[in-house]
Amino acid sequence: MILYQIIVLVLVLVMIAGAVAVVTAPTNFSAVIMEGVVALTLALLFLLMAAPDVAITQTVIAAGLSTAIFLWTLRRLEKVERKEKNHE
Amino acid sequence: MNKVAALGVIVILGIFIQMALHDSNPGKGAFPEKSSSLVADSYLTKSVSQKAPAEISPGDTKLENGAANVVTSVVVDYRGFDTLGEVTILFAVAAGIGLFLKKRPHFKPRQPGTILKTLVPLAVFFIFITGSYVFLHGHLTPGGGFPGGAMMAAGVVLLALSIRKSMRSVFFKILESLAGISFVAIGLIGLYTKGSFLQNFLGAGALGNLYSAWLVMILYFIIGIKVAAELSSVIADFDQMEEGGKQ
Amino acid sequence: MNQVILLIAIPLLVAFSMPLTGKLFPRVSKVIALLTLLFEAIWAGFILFNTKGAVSVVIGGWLPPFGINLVVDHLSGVVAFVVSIVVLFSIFFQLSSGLSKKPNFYMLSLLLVASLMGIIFTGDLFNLFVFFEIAGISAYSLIASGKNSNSSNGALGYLIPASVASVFYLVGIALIYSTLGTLNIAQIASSFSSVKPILATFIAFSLLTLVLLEFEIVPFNSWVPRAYQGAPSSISAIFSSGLALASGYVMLRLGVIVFNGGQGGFIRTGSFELGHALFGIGVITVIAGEIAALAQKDVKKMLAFSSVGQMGMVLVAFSIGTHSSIYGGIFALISHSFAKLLLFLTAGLIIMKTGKSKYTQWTGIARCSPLFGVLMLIGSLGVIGIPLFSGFWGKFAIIGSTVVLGKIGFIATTLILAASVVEGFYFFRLVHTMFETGEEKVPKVKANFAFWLISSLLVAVIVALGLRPGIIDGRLKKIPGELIGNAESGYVQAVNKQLKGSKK
Amino acid sequence: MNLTVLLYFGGFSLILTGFYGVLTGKNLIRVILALGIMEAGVNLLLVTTGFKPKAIPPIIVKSFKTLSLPNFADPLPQALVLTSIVIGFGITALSLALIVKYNEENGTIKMDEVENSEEVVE
Repeated sequence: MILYQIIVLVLVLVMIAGAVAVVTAPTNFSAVIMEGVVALTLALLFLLMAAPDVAITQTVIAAGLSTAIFLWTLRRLEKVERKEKNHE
Repeated sequence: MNKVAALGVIVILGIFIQMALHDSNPGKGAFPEKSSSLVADSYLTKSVSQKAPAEISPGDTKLENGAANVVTSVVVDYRGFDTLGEVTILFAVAAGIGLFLKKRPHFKPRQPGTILKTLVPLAVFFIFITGSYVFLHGHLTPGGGFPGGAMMAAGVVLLALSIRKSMRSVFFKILESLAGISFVAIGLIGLYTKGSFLQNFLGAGALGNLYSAWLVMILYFIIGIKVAAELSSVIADFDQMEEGGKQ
Repeated sequence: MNQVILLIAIPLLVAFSMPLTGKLFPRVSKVIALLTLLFEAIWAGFILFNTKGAVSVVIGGWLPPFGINLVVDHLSGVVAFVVSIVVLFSIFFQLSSGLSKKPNFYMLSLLLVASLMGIIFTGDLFNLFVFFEIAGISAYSLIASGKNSNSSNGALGYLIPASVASVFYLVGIALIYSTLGTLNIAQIASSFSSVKPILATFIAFSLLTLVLLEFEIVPFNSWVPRAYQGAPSSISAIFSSGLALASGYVMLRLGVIVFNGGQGGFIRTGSFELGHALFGIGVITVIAGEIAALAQKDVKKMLAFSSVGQMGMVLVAFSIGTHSSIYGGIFALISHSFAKLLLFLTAGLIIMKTGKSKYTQWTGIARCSPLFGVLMLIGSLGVIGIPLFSGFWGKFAIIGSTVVLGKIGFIATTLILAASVVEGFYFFRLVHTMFETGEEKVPKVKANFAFWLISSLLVAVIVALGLRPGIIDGRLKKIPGELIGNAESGYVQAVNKQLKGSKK
Repeated sequence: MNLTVLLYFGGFSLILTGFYGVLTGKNLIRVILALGIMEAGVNLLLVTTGFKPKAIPPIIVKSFKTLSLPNFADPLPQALVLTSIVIGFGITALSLALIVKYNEENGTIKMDEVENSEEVVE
């Protein structure tokens, strides 16, 4: 039981650190990756909290698809920025 | 907003939350000693509208709801109306993106290599099988329509990334539409045969069997298809706008 | 009464089928959408006509605390009817105005009306959240569909605060569930007084943030001007008349029934007088809204800020919480819906035909086409609350109810009268400009049959309500009695009756 | 150590961190990410309301007497969180598409540059 509590404590701390990292990250890309880390940690936490349904959904949707469309958008925006620079 | 001011707002809010959670006044607090839930036990013992049986074991047939996964029974049956709203949200997102984003038709897809061309469809085939397994077994095991549908959508992403062909969102739209119509139609059948919207008109089946909890299974199948189609069509829209940058 | 679910199910069904029909016959699908909205209005009228008192309708066959229920009473019936008419008129205007939109536009308006009906009828807190989200997502997309360069700015400026507010709403739900163990509004209402007071205050604030944001109350209304300006005029009209009405309704429901237990008087949570806070916020909203409207040159923004001021007045009325103030608040909301709808549609048509969005550029428009000037005038009179027009009776009842309150009542009365003067000033400035003779020649503005039909109906309603409020009084007067009962409100009783009548 | 209190603390920390990000963020992508953090925090909070120490997942795999329930976790909050996760994804997808449109219209993904050009009354 002590081990369980320690694991939960560590996960919560990792998650909070990740959240702070998302807010303060230097680039958009690293912020998106940190968001993925937070989502995955949360999924682990859900698994430990006897909520396997939520854990699966969190992994697939919040950690997987969400991060994917963020990266998609970032690439799109970068391309536009690069194009604009070329024009100048 | 100024960083200091924002920090001030956060601190004040934090203090308010701390005071609210550790309120020492008499009354019910946020950390009840005994579980305060009025509803959870009835969900677990399947005794919402009938008396709880003395014992519940897999294989029981006389329960009001035959889903072994209680979360599923809450999502699809007891609170199925929320879930209808939920798929409506994804539908609205897909429709909204289609409404305000301009489509860019002219682009040249890059041709993939042979390895990708042969291996990715195989992988996607397995992803589809897993996804459909997850939502067909939603009433028995963890998972269900949403993650299952999202897995299938992930397969579509993989296809889109590797094959580099413009994705046809028409197919998804039709699938989405059919699934949505059948969801509401099932609700209306419940309304006119049993008296209330989305009511189970198929019986509960045996607890823990694959072919049980008919309504839950059918609805989760529909939800899975609908979520897969909606997410794929959202991704197709994103894919098109991404390609648009290249032209 | 079981059939009330059709108000939500049918637009959803039609919306789901529209990707099919929209691909095959785009024109027909738009007409189908319009017919669905017409059905909504008729059906809501039918429900309202048959309402005798509060009735709870279950969904899925599960009784209230376990399943989700819908509650039909006079309040929800009236609000649903008005909302359905507002959406019908706005979308009819959009469809007939010649600005063609994709089928998706009509699909999203169907989703918007379905979610507004859900917001109005649902008896479950989480379900309310889901419907608020559907309404929000349809609204953001509809705003972004606007042609001007502000539309995505307006949509994002609405999306971000609304999403933050909905996170806090979910915090409120989590705390309510861990404290009381239920999500049913009626059950929460009957046990909310046992929650610890500071916790109760926090819960009330976190739930109300989302509602007040949609209700355009200061300090949560920074989204209003941008969103209204960016959106197509028909959508601005739906916001100001439909969404604001629905969220005002939720405010009344949560405030009077849940946080006050239906006892009447100032809304309170535990020992904290929430009503005083809401009263104060309402007063600030009235002042800020009217001053901002006075400063605006852009007509749509001016109308938006005028809505903000009116909503503040309604909030003041609701927070007082007596019979006559609640009656006055509802009357003011309804008459404001009709008058603002007329103003937005007329202004939208003028902006569309002339391409000029500032009132200073409108010089002489009414010289060429005087009927538009008259329409704007009647709409303005309806909003300001001049006797013989619909807004009067609402303000009259609110002022009448504040008189008994002593000093606070004096502040409220002065404020509402002063706000009316300011409103009168900027509306007459607008109409006066329209009738001035300008140096430039202005093109004649022409409208089609659909517009004349809608506007004449709206004028008829505004004048009829002003001359004879008795038409709707019979039903409106029953509402406060249903909300404020001796021990329990009619709403809570209806749900409890259903529980007792069950076999369990 | 009380696990419930710890999890509440984690949930509220995430919400407040995200809120700080939303308040201070200029870059729209960062604001949406911060919103995602807030949503994650509230999801944790919701699951925590149904959490009991040593709980087992609410799936009936073997028989039990209804008078003495096994220590199941509360299924209702889990069902709500499922809904909430999907809604959060919907909001994210829509806002990203809006950001792309915003970028096309204004040539930037910063919020304040456009905001300054308009009178916004708080």
